[in-house]
Amino acid sequence: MSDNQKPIVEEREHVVIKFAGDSGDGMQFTGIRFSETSAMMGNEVSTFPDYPAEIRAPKGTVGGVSGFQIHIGSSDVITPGDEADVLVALNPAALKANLRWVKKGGTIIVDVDTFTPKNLEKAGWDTDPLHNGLTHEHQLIAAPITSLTKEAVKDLNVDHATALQSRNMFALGIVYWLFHRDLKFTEEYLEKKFKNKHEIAELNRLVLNAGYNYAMNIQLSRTYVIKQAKLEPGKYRYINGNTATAWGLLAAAEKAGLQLFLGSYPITPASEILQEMEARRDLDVIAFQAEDEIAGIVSTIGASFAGKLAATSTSGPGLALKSEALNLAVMLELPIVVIDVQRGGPSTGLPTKPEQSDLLQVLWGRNGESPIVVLAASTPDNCFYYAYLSAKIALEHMTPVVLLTDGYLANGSKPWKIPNLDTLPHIKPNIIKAGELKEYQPYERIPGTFVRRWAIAGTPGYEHVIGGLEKEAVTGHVSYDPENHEHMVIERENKVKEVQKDIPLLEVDGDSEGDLLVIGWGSSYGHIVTAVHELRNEGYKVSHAHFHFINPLPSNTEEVFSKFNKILVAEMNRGQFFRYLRSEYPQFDYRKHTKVQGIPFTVSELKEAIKKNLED
Amino acid sequence: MSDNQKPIVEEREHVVIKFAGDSGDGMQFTGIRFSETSAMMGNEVSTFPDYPAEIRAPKGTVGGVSGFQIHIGSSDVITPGDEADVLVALNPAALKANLRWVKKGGTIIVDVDTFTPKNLEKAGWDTDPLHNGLTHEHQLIAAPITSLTKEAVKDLNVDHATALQSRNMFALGIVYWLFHRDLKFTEEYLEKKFKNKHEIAELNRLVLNAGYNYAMNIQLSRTYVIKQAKLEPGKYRYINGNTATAWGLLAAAEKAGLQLFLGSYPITPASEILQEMEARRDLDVIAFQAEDEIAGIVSTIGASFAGKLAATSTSGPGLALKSEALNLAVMLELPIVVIDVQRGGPSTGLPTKPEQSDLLQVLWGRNGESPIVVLAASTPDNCFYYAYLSAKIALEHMTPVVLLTDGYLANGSKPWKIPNLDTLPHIKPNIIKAGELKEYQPYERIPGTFVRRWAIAGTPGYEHVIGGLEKEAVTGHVSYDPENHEHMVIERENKVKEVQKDIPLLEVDGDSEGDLLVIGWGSSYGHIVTAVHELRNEGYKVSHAHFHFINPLPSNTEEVFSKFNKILVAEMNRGQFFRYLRSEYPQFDYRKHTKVQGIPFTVSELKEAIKKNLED
Amino acid sequence: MATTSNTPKYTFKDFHSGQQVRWCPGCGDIAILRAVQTAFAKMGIPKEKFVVVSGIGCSSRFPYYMATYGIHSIHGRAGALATGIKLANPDLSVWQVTGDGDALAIGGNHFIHEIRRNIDVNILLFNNKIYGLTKGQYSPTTPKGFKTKTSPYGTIEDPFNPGELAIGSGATFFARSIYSNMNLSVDILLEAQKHKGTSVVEFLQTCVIFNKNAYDYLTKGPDKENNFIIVKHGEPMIFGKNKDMGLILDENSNIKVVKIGENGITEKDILVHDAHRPDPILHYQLAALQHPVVFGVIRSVRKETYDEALYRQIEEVKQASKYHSLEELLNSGNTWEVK
Amino acid sequence: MATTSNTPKYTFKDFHSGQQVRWCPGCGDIAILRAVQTAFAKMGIPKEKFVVVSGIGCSSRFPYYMATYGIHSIHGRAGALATGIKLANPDLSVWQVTGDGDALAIGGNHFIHEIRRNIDVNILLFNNKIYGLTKGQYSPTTPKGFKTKTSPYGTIEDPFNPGELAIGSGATFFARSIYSNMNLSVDILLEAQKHKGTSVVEFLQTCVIFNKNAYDYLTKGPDKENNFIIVKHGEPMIFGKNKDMGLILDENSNIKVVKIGENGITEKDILVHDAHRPDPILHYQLAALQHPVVFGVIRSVRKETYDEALYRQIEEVKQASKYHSLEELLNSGNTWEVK
Ligand SMILES: Cc1ncc(C[n+]2csc(CCOP(=O)(O)OP(=O)(O)O)c2C)c(N)n1
Ligand SMILES: Cc1ncc(C[n+]2csc(CCOP(=O)(O)OP(=O)(O)O)c2C)c(N)n1
Ligand code: SF4
Ligand code: SF4
Ligand SMILES: [Mg+2]
Ligand SMILES: [Mg+2]
Repeated sequence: MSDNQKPIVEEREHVVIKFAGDSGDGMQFTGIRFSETSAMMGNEVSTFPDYPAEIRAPKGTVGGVSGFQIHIGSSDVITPGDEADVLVALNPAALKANLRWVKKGGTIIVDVDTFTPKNLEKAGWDTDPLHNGLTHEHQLIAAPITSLTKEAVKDLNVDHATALQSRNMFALGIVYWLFHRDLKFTEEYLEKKFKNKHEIAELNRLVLNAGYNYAMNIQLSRTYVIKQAKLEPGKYRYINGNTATAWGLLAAAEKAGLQLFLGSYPITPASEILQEMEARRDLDVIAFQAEDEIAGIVSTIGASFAGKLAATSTSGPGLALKSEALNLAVMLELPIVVIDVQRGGPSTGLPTKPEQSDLLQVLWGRNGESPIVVLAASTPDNCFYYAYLSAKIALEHMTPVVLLTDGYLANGSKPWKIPNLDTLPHIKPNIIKAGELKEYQPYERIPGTFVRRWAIAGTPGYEHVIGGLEKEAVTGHVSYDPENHEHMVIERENKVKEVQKDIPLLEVDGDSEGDLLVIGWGSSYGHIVTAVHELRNEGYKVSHAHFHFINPLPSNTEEVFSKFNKILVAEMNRGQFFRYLRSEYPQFDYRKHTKVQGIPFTVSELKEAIKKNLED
Repeated sequence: MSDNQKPIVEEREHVVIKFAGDSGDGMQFTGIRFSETSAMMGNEVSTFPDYPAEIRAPKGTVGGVSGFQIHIGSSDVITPGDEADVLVALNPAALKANLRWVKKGGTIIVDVDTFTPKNLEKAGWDTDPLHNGLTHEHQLIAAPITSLTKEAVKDLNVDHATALQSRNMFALGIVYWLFHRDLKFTEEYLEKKFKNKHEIAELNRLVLNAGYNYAMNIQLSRTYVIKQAKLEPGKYRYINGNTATAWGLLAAAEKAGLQLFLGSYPITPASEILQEMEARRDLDVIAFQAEDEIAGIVSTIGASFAGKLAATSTSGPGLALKSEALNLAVMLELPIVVIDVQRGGPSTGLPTKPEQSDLLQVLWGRNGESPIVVLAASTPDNCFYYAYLSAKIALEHMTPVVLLTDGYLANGSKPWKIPNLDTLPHIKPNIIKAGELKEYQPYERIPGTFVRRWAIAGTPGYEHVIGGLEKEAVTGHVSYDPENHEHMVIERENKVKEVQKDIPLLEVDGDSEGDLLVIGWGSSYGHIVTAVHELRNEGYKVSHAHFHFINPLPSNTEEVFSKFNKILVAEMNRGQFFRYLRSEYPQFDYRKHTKVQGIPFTVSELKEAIKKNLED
Repeated sequence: MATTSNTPKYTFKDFHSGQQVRWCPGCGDIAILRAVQTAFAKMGIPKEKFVVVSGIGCSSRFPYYMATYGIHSIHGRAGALATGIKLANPDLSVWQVTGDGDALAIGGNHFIHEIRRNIDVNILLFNNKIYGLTKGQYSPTTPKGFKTKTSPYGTIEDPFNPGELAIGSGATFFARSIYSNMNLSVDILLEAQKHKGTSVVEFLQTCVIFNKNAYDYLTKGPDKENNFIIVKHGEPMIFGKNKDMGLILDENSNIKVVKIGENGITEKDILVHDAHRPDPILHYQLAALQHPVVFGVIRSVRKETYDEALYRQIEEVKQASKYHSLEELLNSGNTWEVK
Repeated sequence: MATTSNTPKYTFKDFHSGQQVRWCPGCGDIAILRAVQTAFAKMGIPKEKFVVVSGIGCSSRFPYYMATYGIHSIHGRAGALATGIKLANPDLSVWQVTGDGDALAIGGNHFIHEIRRNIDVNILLFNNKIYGLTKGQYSPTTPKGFKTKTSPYGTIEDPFNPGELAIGSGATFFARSIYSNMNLSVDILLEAQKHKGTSVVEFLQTCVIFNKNAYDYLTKGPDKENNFIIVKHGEPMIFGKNKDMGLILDENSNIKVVKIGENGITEKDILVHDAHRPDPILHYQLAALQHPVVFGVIRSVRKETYDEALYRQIEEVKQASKYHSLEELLNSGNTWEVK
């Protein structure tokens, strides 16, 4: 650190910051404050929290570290970033867990007070890293955060423990100074949040400012400014994937003129969807916490029969349990939406980590020929849109629809331009009103779409019984007739195929022909886009197409593929979409890049993989 | 019918006979007697029963008809046959239901007493078929079976209803005469079966002889002799697929030196496996009827942990329910055998009808990357062998194995040469005995096979805990480490791949290269073999390969395929194996012939399909 | 649910679906079907408001024969289905038909939770003590020692008593009838409909094929009336072919059968049935009684139902809420303008 | 299972697995772990005979901390797993650790069937009245009106009482303890082990994060001893910080709290606890009691277990059987020779 010198102000397009500390240190809270301030100051932002699997993992150990990563920039911020420019580590364990992810030359802020021999041992450091070369590669800010925090609040009447709980605010203050951020947004937030606990608000405010002032005083060698992003004008808010999913369903219910029903059982990382829906009694939502996943989906089927927009939410193990009943919905041809927030498998696997390994289960994990519609969201905010579309397709095509998201989307958040509900596509559920028809035939299909009509229980004149046995075409009576069975199997298949007409074409990002097309689906979107853009900037010829519609596939898929020599499918599993595509269009030269580590791709590994495939 | 003339005695290689009547008419019993007599007289036999879906479907209606079809011949009897040479129809409904399946020129035997206007109406005949051209195309034997049966037993002291219950014996007598069969086997059987009900034995014997004599007296224009088959010498018995499956597991337990455990829940068409196991308390089997399918498989996992050869049996909907727990077994790497007796889907579908549509569910219907071993039996009797092999692979490779059969195999039966247990391959479960190792590491793998060792609960010194969370390699401790996860995912995959070394190569029936290779798996075996043989006899160049090992595929699969221009996959679904093969080896020109009607292929439709594919 | 005054007048025939009944001749299900159709006709509820759901089993074919809305679903799940329908539209009259296997084996969990939550659904449990549809395996109500297809040497487990299980799960209504008593069945069905909350009605139902003698002691022979009692709220618990037997509580609080006129016992000593007492102990004992078997409405107490509470809470929350539209929700919290 | 005389002498430390305990500091699970380890050490059973299984939940991490055989399985299925292990090898001492969500929400069906069958397994139900692991949603034992992550306006359903549900399912053993009472817990665990048949032990367990005040009335404050009673077989049911309160049955056969010395009540009037009486009524009432909460072994009656019956039947059938080997079976029935 050089004295008596104005710091260099680096102008940057992108910066990645990671806050890390013990689970109890408030890192999530800190991270969200920083993200909000940045968004409000006009940056693009993408974030990702990273919790330990235990509720309260042992303090001071690497297993107990909780982190929050934020990527801010002026454009193209679609991933939370690979490596951090700035790491805040509130104890030795946090440093241990995250050091390998800090860029060479990046800034590391530590609470030097916590680097006691005992803590170093708990964290698994053999020697004190602060005295051991860290400063050669990084800008180290070894701040006595604990003691300065105590100092800052000594005039307030708060106990020791409470005072120390605001250490995160000190760190945040340092970072705000480092990035030329305005404190006002956070101060306003604190005031609102603690409006009945004035003392706490004041405490946090004092410590925040102490951190800020500290940073100003120690005369850092380098600070950063990030240009404002060119965001579409409008009103923005933060949203994470689970909330966006829930709200997408709310929007669909409103646009379809139906009440929303959700029948679910809690499971990580999908629980927040149920939680949000339970809270939405204020908007007339019927949310039902069932005794298990089976009751979750079966009650959903019941609600659909009774005329609701009915949905259920879960993760992989829960989806496995729901398969028998999902198949019933296929047979009944009732509209339901199933949200699968994927996590690491098999079995209980890595319950808090993202993975894309439920794809084949969703496509084919049911007895018999059981076609359903499958969609996949790709960013936290577009969960809103794809949840909305899932509901639209279910209601208009009388079919179950599964929407795939994952733990990465569910917990990640993005600034989101609040949509105007009027601009969303119309939803016309296929309901048949009392009196419209002389005679109702439950399995009569509308020509051209294969869709049957929905006579809601309670409608006079359309009394009818449906069930899981094979049904005679048109009448829906039980039928064991061989030809009828085959006919119905094909009609159910055709009905799902027809959905193709309602979904957008596959778009190519980059040249629409060339040597290599990178294919992705789901949450890897941001990483792939970034990798491909960077490579194109570096002069490589590579394009990208991202699938949001898994079944049916967009109608131009084959045509798009045919313009490329090689197709590289990148996914966070062992090649499930790769297998599916190859079974659909075997004629192309597919390659795969896979990763099953419970963590997202990094941009750099993707770039490597792409370059390698361009070469051979 | 020509008078005063000896009947023509037709010498035949093959004849197909179908017995049909009301559910209560004893058609299954009759069919089995005829089959047994034929087998004992030296013919090859293949049979298939065909029940109504209801327990007691309404009498006299087409829905209530119960049938039993038998194919006898001197060689190559591997299907129950497409069309019948002889149909026995005990009432108008039975005729109505089966007439379309009788060969032109075949013989039809009816109980003319039942052709009353009321019965004709119930059966849905507009006019009486007996007076309506039936004799132009067929040899009609319009026997007054009801009245002659009454007449035959009038000296016995039995009531009307009991007397009429033996009408089936009258019909059987006619057929015995028609085929030059010996009555003695059936008479002996009756004596043994009714040894405490002498009256009933006598009743049946009288009626059987009355039918036989009746046929002799009416001087039929044509009778049949079938040459003796050239069966391998040995001791034979009848066996159906479900019994064979159960016994295959019994044999495996014996050869592995382990007790057998079965945890199941009844479901059509798999219930008989559980029933057989419950009866086998006499052979030390622990059979447990659980409260549902989930408890069925989970108790099986428990029994495996406690050191049993543990299995569970079910059908498609039950398999769907088991998927979450099957995935646990994948993660625990414990040996279990899962029997899936497939039936028509989706959902409850066609519960009594065969279909091959659980293939993809079995391969991929679980969350996460969850590889398991999958086998498929192809004839009622080889269910024994494949059940045996399933257990062997499970025990030796520490993996769940799913054996696919279906309703057609389960209920169909074949004469079966009783195996000498000594000649079955050895089974060496991977158990580690007390004292063998200093320290037991549950997830240490044996080099070369990736198999972990099995320390059975109760063994001193190897206490350990396993679970559904991802585990650290070697130690098995819970691990959230990214690289470890990927490592374990790949090790589980490799372990299953290694099974390939223990399974036989794919064999080609016919030339090992050529224009067209027909591919099948499971119960379509007999029909495909027959179709391909007939075509080859007719001069077509076509070969056949049948898969009994679905995952992993035999190691020479790609090589075998590469010798043919076209590959026709025939299966009773919408192309699931086709999809799987294409996703594995996309380079070949696959075609498909599918049927989803809840009934097997016919040889003639297969021949059509093959010829068509040979042409284009 | 609404019973409007201008509901058409029905007879049981109005509830025939026209589908051919596929149960075995003599099956108890047939008689219960008639009882249900008869009762439905008397309820004053418009036909389209009835929803009849079931799982899988012989008994679960029931919805096909009813000219109402209905779903024949999957094995064991009727309870969850009924729950979803009732919560989605409390104005519907929801009837769940289920067998002893469907409700108590695979469906046991939904059964106890539905009862605990007190969902306003009517559960008709057809107890033939066997799996009929799959051709004769034992069920969770099969008596210990009974030989069936899956217990060729006799079962080795004691059965559930559905009444005990239901009350142990918090049942507000439990009644028992038998297929052979049409009047009793109709009366109980009408009571079940009137009861707000989960009504559990156990029907003893004969399976003539796989368990045909199960209920002979209740339906055949000169002494059959000594083997059961029909209880009525407010009336003394007297029974027997001579109406001279009664129930009392002994010194250990156990139910005891006594003879009126013997040992100084008079009618006054006989327990009077109180179906409405909130504490369930005596109802539990009556439901558990093996001899005599107790028929009639054993327990019927009023408690807020889940569906009532749900809609009450939705209303309360809406009143108190900050947001009154989705738009307001979307725009709530921290937002900012980009220009 | 065999308790051999030359079993090593253990201390609770012998049952430490060495894995780091990952529950929150102060979590009730930690105390129960210690109680279980202490009790195991006293049972005289060789270590390798213990199998500890669980489902999923905070409590279900239990097996990892035990130096025995064990499986941490999937959510709700511990009961079926324990059943399979015990049937496969009755010589093992099988312990099932399960939460209120694991046992009574998703696992409800296995729970009631395991109890009905009387499998000789020890079920330790850790009741914190919340889903801990998934961070604070309500469970089937959460009191009505309680606010949680999934009931932001308060739940609208009455909870199960695990004791009532267990006894309604036919339980032969039910006991209750609380995490904070180590001696009581150890005593009950020893009793559970001795009991042949399903032993259901409900542990009131505090979740310091999501439901921290649930049991304050039983563990804190000067009057806490007025809020619970510890019953012992053969002893009068007396409790209270002054040992002057007792339980009697009132004229309606309901349990009533009385004060000794008031209204002429003496110690003699107080009910004496009989854990072994076969009929479950009084046990049911004790288990159901809200005030005082009843701790101790409430019910313990001997009945043939499923595993005993299974092995008994296997022996009987083997004795009587026509076949004594697989070979004989294969060659039974109609066979014929082809030459
Ligand atoms: C998931 C699943 N498991 C098993 C079955 C097979 N099955 C159908 S009905 C039934 C039991 C029927 O018994 P119950 O509910 O008592 O009805 P009943 O036929 O006696 O009226 C079983 C085991 C099934 N259809 N689905
Ligand atoms: C099939 C399935 N559904 C849901 C979950 C999510 N889940 C894990 S534990 C749990 C509840 C835990 O509650 P409880 O059994 O009371 O245990 P506690 O954490 O309170 O000890 C839930 C819902 C899961 N892991 N698997
Ligand atoms: S099998 Fe039994 S329950 Fe089923 S329809 Fe026949 S008599 Fe009724
Ligand atoms: S969350 Fe609750 S139950 Fe789970 S470990 Fe923490 S205190 Fe215990
Ligand atoms: Mg039944
Ligand atoms: Mg809990």
